[in-house]
Amino acid sequence: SGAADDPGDVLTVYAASSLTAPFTELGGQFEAEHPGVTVRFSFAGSSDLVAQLQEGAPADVFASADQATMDKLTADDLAASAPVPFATNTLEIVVPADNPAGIRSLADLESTEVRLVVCAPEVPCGAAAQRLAERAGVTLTPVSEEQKVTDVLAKVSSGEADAGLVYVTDVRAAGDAVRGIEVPEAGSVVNVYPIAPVTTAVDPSLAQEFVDLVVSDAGQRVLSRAGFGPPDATSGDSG
Amino acid sequence: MSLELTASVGDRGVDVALEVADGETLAVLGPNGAGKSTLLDVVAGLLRPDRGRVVLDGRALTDVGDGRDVMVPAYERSVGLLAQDPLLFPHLDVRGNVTFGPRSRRTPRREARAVADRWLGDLELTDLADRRPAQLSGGQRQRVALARALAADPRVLLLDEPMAALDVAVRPALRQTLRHVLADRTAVVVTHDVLDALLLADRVVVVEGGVVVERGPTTEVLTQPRSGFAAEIAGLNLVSGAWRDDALETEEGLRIVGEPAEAAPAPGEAAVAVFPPSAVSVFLTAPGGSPRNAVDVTITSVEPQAGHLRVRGGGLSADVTPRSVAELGLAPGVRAVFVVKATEVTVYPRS
Amino acid sequence: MSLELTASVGDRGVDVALEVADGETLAVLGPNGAGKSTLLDVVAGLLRPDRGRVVLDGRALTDVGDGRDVMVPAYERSVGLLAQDPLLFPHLDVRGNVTFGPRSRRTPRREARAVADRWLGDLELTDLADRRPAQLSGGQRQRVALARALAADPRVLLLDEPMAALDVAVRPALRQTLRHVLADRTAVVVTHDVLDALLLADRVVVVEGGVVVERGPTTEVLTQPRSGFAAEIAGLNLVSGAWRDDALETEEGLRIVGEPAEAAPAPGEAAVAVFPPSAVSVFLTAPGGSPRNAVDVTITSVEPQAGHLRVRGGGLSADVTPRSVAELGLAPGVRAVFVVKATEVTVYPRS
Amino acid sequence: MSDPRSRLGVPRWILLPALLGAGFVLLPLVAIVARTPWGRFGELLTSQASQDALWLSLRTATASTLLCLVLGVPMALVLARSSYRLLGVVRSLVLLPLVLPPVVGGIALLYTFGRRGLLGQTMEVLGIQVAFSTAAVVLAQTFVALPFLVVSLEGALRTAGERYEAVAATLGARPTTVLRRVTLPLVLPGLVSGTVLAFARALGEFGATITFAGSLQGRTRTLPLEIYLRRETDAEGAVALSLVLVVVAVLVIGVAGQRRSAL
Amino acid sequence: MSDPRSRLGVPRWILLPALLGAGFVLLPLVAIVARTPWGRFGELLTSQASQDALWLSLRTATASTLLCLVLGVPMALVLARSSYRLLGVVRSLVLLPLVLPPVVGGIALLYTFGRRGLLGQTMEVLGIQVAFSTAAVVLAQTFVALPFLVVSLEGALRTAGERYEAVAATLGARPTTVLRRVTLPLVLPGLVSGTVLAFARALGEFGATITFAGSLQGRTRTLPLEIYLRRETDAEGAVALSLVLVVVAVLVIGVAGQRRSAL
Ligand SMILES: Nc1ncnc2c1ncn2[C@@H]1O[C@H](COP(=O)(O)OP(=O)(O)OP(=O)(O)O)[C@@H](O)[C@H]1O
Ligand SMILES: Nc1ncnc2c1ncn2[C@@H]1O[C@H](COP(=O)(O)OP(=O)(O)OP(=O)(O)O)[C@@H](O)[C@H]1O
Ligand SMILES: [Mg+2]
Ligand SMILES: [Mg+2]
Repeated sequence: SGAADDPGDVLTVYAASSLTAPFTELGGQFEAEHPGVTVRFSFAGSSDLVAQLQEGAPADVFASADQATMDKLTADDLAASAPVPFATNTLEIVVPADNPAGIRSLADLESTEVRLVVCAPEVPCGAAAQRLAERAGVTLTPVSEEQKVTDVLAKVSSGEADAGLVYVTDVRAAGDAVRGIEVPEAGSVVNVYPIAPVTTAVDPSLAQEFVDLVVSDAGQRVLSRAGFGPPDATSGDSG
Repeated sequence: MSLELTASVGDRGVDVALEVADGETLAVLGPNGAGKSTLLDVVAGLLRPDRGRVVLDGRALTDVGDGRDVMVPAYERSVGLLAQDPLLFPHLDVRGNVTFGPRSRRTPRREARAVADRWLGDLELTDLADRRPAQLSGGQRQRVALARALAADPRVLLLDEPMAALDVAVRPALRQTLRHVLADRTAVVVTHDVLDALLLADRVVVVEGGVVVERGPTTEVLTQPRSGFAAEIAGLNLVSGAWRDDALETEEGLRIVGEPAEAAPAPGEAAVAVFPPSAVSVFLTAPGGSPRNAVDVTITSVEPQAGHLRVRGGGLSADVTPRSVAELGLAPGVRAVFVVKATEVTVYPRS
Repeated sequence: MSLELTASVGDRGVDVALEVADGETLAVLGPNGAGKSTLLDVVAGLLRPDRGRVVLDGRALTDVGDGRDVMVPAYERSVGLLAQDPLLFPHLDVRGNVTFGPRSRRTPRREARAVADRWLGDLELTDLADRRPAQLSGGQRQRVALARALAADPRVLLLDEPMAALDVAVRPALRQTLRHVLADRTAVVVTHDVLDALLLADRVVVVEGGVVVERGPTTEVLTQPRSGFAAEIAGLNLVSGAWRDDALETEEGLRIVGEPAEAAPAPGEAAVAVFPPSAVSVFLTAPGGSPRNAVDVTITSVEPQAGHLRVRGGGLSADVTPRSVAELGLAPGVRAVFVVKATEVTVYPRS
Repeated sequence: MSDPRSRLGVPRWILLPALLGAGFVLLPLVAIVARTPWGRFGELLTSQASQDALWLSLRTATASTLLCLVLGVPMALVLARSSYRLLGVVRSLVLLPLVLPPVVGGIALLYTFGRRGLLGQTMEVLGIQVAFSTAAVVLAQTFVALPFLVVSLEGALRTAGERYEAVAATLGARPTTVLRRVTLPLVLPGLVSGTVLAFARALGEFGATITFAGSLQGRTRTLPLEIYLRRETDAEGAVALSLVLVVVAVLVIGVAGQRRSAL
Repeated sequence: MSDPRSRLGVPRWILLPALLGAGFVLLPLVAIVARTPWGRFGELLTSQASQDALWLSLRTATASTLLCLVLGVPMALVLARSSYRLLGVVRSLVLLPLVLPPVVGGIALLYTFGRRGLLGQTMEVLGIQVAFSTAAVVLAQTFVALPFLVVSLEGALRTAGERYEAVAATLGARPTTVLRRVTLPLVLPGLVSGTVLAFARALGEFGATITFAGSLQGRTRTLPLEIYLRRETDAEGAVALSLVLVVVAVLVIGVAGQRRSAL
C-alpha cells in the first residue's frame, strides 16, 4: 500500500465506534474545507484500534472513547502531541419504548423482577455504571454484563431486557425503539473522549487540522447534536 | 410362494413376463445385456418398472403404470438378492456380513451367529470369518456374498450368476449346496452355465434383447432349444429314469451306463443321464469295442447344424459329419445304433 | 519384454516365482484364494511384497526385502492390469473410460479417441459409448474394463479372469480378439477356463495355496497334469499338425477330422486338435460307423482315475469303464484302435 | 506386520502448497505462543472466571454438538437421499446461518425465541424462558454450528452413494437398521469431520452468544466471551487464555482423529 | 424419462428431527425478514458505503476461497493419503483456527505479519506491508476459512477410498493426472461442500478482519464490518443489510447446489 494511494490526499482517522455518526459528518465538513482531501474512517472498539496502531496501522488521527485506552497509545510514543479531551458522555437508563417494567429511576432497577443489562465492569461503560450505582447507593443485579453498549441496546430495543444503562449518545442514536430516562446522579460519572494525531501521520499538519476541527465550535456543535457533552463538563472522578 | 412378474423398463429395452410356481426354481439364461439382472432388480424392489406387476402369493409387491402405484419396499418383500457384484459391507468382517440378514430380522444375536456359522461352514468360509472383505480373493468374496444372501433366509431367492468367479474345483460342491437350498424354495437363478440350469432349475426362460424368447421345463429347453442363444449353449441328450445296479434304467427298460456327477444316486432314485449329441456315434450294426451304451433307433430326422448334421432317432440326437451321413446312408426311416461311451455320460440325481 | 517375478507376501501366504519370456503369454491357473490376483498386483506395482523382485527386461521394477527398497510406481511400469473387479470410473462415460489410458500417456485427444473407438468397435461396445458405467450390465462392464486396459497399450498386459462375467455366446469372439492382442505381447492371464489357457497361452503355471505347484508349456500341462488342480480341469488329448484338406495332418501323416473352433485355419497353417479322453472309444478292430477318426495304437498304460480307467497309447488317452477294459482285455502291449467322432474334436489354429 | 499395500501417494509437487498452507496456519499459532506470558499462565488458568468460563464452554459446546447431531444428521440424510425439486431451495436456506454474521444470527434468535419474538409469547405461556440462560448459549451455538455438520455430512453421503443401502434392504434390513448399521458406519469419516467442525465452531462461538444469551459469569459467559472481555483490560492475558481454548481443541480433534484413522 | 430406480429413502421418523432442524434454522430467518424495514431496503442497498462493502466482500471472499482451494486441497490430500505417524499431530494443529476465537486469530495474524510480528520485519525490509490492506482482509478470511475446506474435503477423500486411483495408475496415469481426472472428480460433492463452507465462512468473517485489517471503507471494510458499524447507529438498517449478505449466499450456495445435483 502507500504510494499508489497518493497519500497526501487521504486522511485516515481511527475513531471509537460510538463516534461513527458525528465523525462521519465532520469528515464531510473537513473534505469540504480541504478540496482534494479524502477523509477515511476506521471505526472499531477503542482497544481494537489501539492494538492495530501498535502493529503499525497507517493512521493519522486517533480518537478514543476513554482515557485509559488513549494512555496505551501515549505509552507507546505513538501520539504526536498530547491528547486533547474533546467530548464527554454520561449514562442514562434505557428502556424499551413502551417501558413494560415502568422504570422511572435508578432505584427501580434494584428489583429482581426487572431484567437489567449493563456493560461488564471491564469495559468503560460498565465501569461507569458500577461507579454510578455506588454513588447512588443502589445494588444492581444484572442478568447480563455485556461487552459493548450496542449489545445492551440490542437487548433493550428487542424487549428482551426491561432496562439497561448506556450513554446518552447511544440512546440518541438508537431512535424510536427505546426511550432514555435521565439519571440525576449521572453528572458525577462522566466519560471523557480524548483525541490525538498519530506519530505515523503522513501529513502531520493535516492531522492536526482535523483535531482542531473536532475541538472547534463547529465540531462541538455536531458532537452535541449526537448527545455528547462538552469536554470541560468534567466533574467528579472521571479524570 | 408363487411369483408372477410382468415388467417393462423403457430405457433398458426390457419387457418381460414370467412366473415361478411355489417351490419351483426358475433358471434365466441369456446373453450379456439381455435384461436378466434388470428382471431380478424389479422383483427385489430395487427398480421401479415403467409399467409392471410383481405378485407374490397373490400379494402385489409392485404394481405400477396406468395410475397404479404400489411399491412395497425391498426390506418388506422377503425377497433375497445375490447381485452380480458381491458388494460386501466393507466395514464388517465376513461373519458380520453373514450375520447381517438374520440380525436385521431381529434374530437374537446368539442365534444369528449360529445361523451365520452354519452357512460359513457349508461354504467353507469358516477360516475367513474374521477377515474384512478387502482381505479376500475374488472367489472368496463371491462365496461370502452367497452365504450372506442365504443366511437371510428369504422366502424368494434371486441369484445372479452365483458361481461366476468360482474356480472349477469348488463348483460341484457349491452346486450340491445350492441344490439343497433351492430344493423347496421359490427361486430365480441367472446363469451362463447350462449345467447350473440343468441341476438347479425346474424350468428355464431364455431372455434375449429384453424379451423372453423361450420358456419351458429345463429338460425340454435344453434338449430342444428353439431360440438362437439356447441352441448355442444347449442341445443335450437327456434320458430320465431310475438308478438301478449302477446304471440308469428308463421306464422302457433301456439301461444307460454313465458316471455319477457327484454322489451316486441311491438305488431306485430318480436320475437323469446327460450327454451331448457330439458324443453319440452312429453305426448300422452294434460295433462291439469299449463303448458301453448302444441304443437301437429308427432315424426320424437329419438336420443341418453349424458344421455338421444332427441325426435324431429314439428321442436322442447325434451330431455327425456330412461325410458319415453319406457313407452310412443315414436318412429318416433307416434303422441304426446310437453308441455312447459310458465316460461321456453324466448321471445326475433328480429330486 | 521379458518378465521375472519372485514374491512372498506373508499375510496372504503367497510365495511364488515365475518368468515370462519376451512376447510370451503365461496362463495362471489355480483355485480360489490361491494367490493369482496377488501375483498380478505385485507385478503391477500395486502391492509391495514382503520380499521379492519384479524384473522387466533387466530393469528391477520391484526389489524389496533384505534392505533393498526399489518400488517403481505403477504408472511408470507400463504394466497394464485388468483386475477382477471392473472398477470403471463412475464419473466418465464408456468412451471416457477407454480414452483414459491413451490420454494419460499424453496421446493427443483426437488420436486417443480414435484408439478408443477402435477398441470399442472390436469389443462390440460402440453402441454403449455414451453410457455411464452405472447404466451397463455386468458383462458389458467387464468388456469395457477390458477395452480400457487394452487401449492403454501397455508393454506387459495382466488379465485377471478377463471373461468371467461374459456370456458363452460372446466368448469365442472375444477369445479371438485376445489372441490377436496377446500374439506378440508379454502377458499373464489368470483364468479358470482351460480353453482360455489353451488358446491364449504359451505356457501355464498352476498356483495352489500360494505356491507354484506346476509349470510348463500349455500342451504339456494340459495333457499330462501332475498337480491335483490341473488334473481336475485338464487331461486333454492334443494333436499338433497342419491344416490340410479340411483335416489336421500330423508330421507322421496321421489325419484327424474335427470342427474348427472359430474360423477354419488357412490351408497349411499350424493347428492343434483337442478332444477329451472321455470322447475316445477303444476297439480291437476298426468298427466302421459314423466316427471319422480311427488311430491304431499300442497300449502303453492303463491307470485308474476317478470312476474309470485311463488307457494310454500312441500319445493319446482314452477314458473307459473298468468293465470295457476287462471285456476287451486291454493291457500294455495290446494293439487297439482309438476311435473319435469328428464332432468331438475341436481344431484351433496355433500361431 | 504393516500394511504391505504400497502407497500410491500424491503428486510430489502438492507438498509445496500443502506445506505453505500448513505454515500459514501454524505460524500465527507459533507467534501467539511466543508472545504468551507463560509466567502468568498458571494464575490465569486457575482464576475463578477462567475456570467458570472453560467449564461452561465445554458443557455448552458438547450439548450443542449433540443437538447438532440429533438435528443435523437427519437433515443431511434428507438432503442427500431425497430427490424432491424443492430440496434445492431448502438446502440453500438451511445453509444461511453459515454466512449470517453471528451477531445478526443472535438478533435473529432474539426475534424468534426472545420475549417479543415469534415463538416467545407461546413459550412464555408455557413457562419456558430461554433468554439469558445457559440454554440460550446452547441454542446460539447450535444455530451457527448446525450448517457445518449438515454440509460436510451431506457431501460425504453423496460421495458414499447408495449401493450398500440397497443390498442391506434386500437382506431385510429396515431403513432404521440400514441407517444405523450401514449408512452411518460407511460415512463415519465424514461424520467425524462434520462433528469436529460443529464442535469447533460451537466452542469458538462468540457473536451470536453475546447477542442472544448475554454474558454472565458461570451462566452465559463462555470462554470466548471471557477472552474478549479480558482483552479490554489485559490483552496479553486474553491471548494466553485463548491458548487454553486451543489446547482443548487439540485434545478433542486429536482424539477424534485417532478414532478416524483407526478405521 | 425420470430415473426409474426406486428411492430407498430414509427412515420416515427421520423427517421429524430433520424438519425440526430446518425449522430451527429457518424460523430465525423468517423472523428477521419479518422485521426488516423493507421501505428503506433500496436506499440501504444503494448507499455508497453498502455498495463499497458488498463489492469488497465479494472480491475478498472469492479471493480467499481461491486461496483456500490452492492451499487447502493439497493439505487435505496429504492428510488423507499419507500415513506418517506425525500427521496426526499436524492435523490437529492445522485445524486450530477452527476454535481460535476470530479476534484472537486476528491478533495472531498481527503477531505474524504485523510490524512487530514474526515475519513483519522481514517483510518490511522487502517493502511489503500486508496488515491493514485489502490483502490483509484476504489473509484473515483465508486463515479462518481454510480449516473448513481441509476438514470436509479430507472426510470426503477418506470416504471415497483409493481403489480408482490404483486403477488409474495401472493405466499409466501419473499422480497429477490421477488427481485431476480421478480423485477430484470422485470427491466433487465433498469438494463443493468444502468450498461452500469456506466461501460462506470467508463472506461472514468479522473478528479476524477487524483486528488484522482494520475497517476502512472501500479497502478493508467488508459487509460484515459495515453491518457491525451500522449497528452502532442504526440497528434495523444493520439487520436489513445482513439480508443482502444472505441473498448473496443463497445465490452462491444455490448455484453450487445445482452443479452438485447435476452430477
Ligand atoms: N441404470 C441403467 N440405465 C440404463 N440402462 C441400463 C442400466 N442398467 C443396465 N442397463 C442396460 O439395460 C440392459 C439390460 O441390462 P442387465 O443388467 O439387466 O443385463 P444382464 O442380462 O444382467 O446382462 P449381464 O449378463 O451382462 O449381466 C443392458 O443393455 C444395459 O446396458
Ligand atoms: N488385502 C489382503 N490382506 C490379507 N489377505 C488377503 C488380502 N487380499 C487377499 N488375501 C488373501 O490372500 C490369498 C490370495 O488371494 P488372491 O486374491 O491372490 O487369490 P486369487 O488366486 O486371486 O483367488 P480368486 O480366484 O478367488 O480370485 C487369499 O487367501 C486371500 O484371502
Ligand atoms: Mg447381469
Ligand atoms: Mg483373484
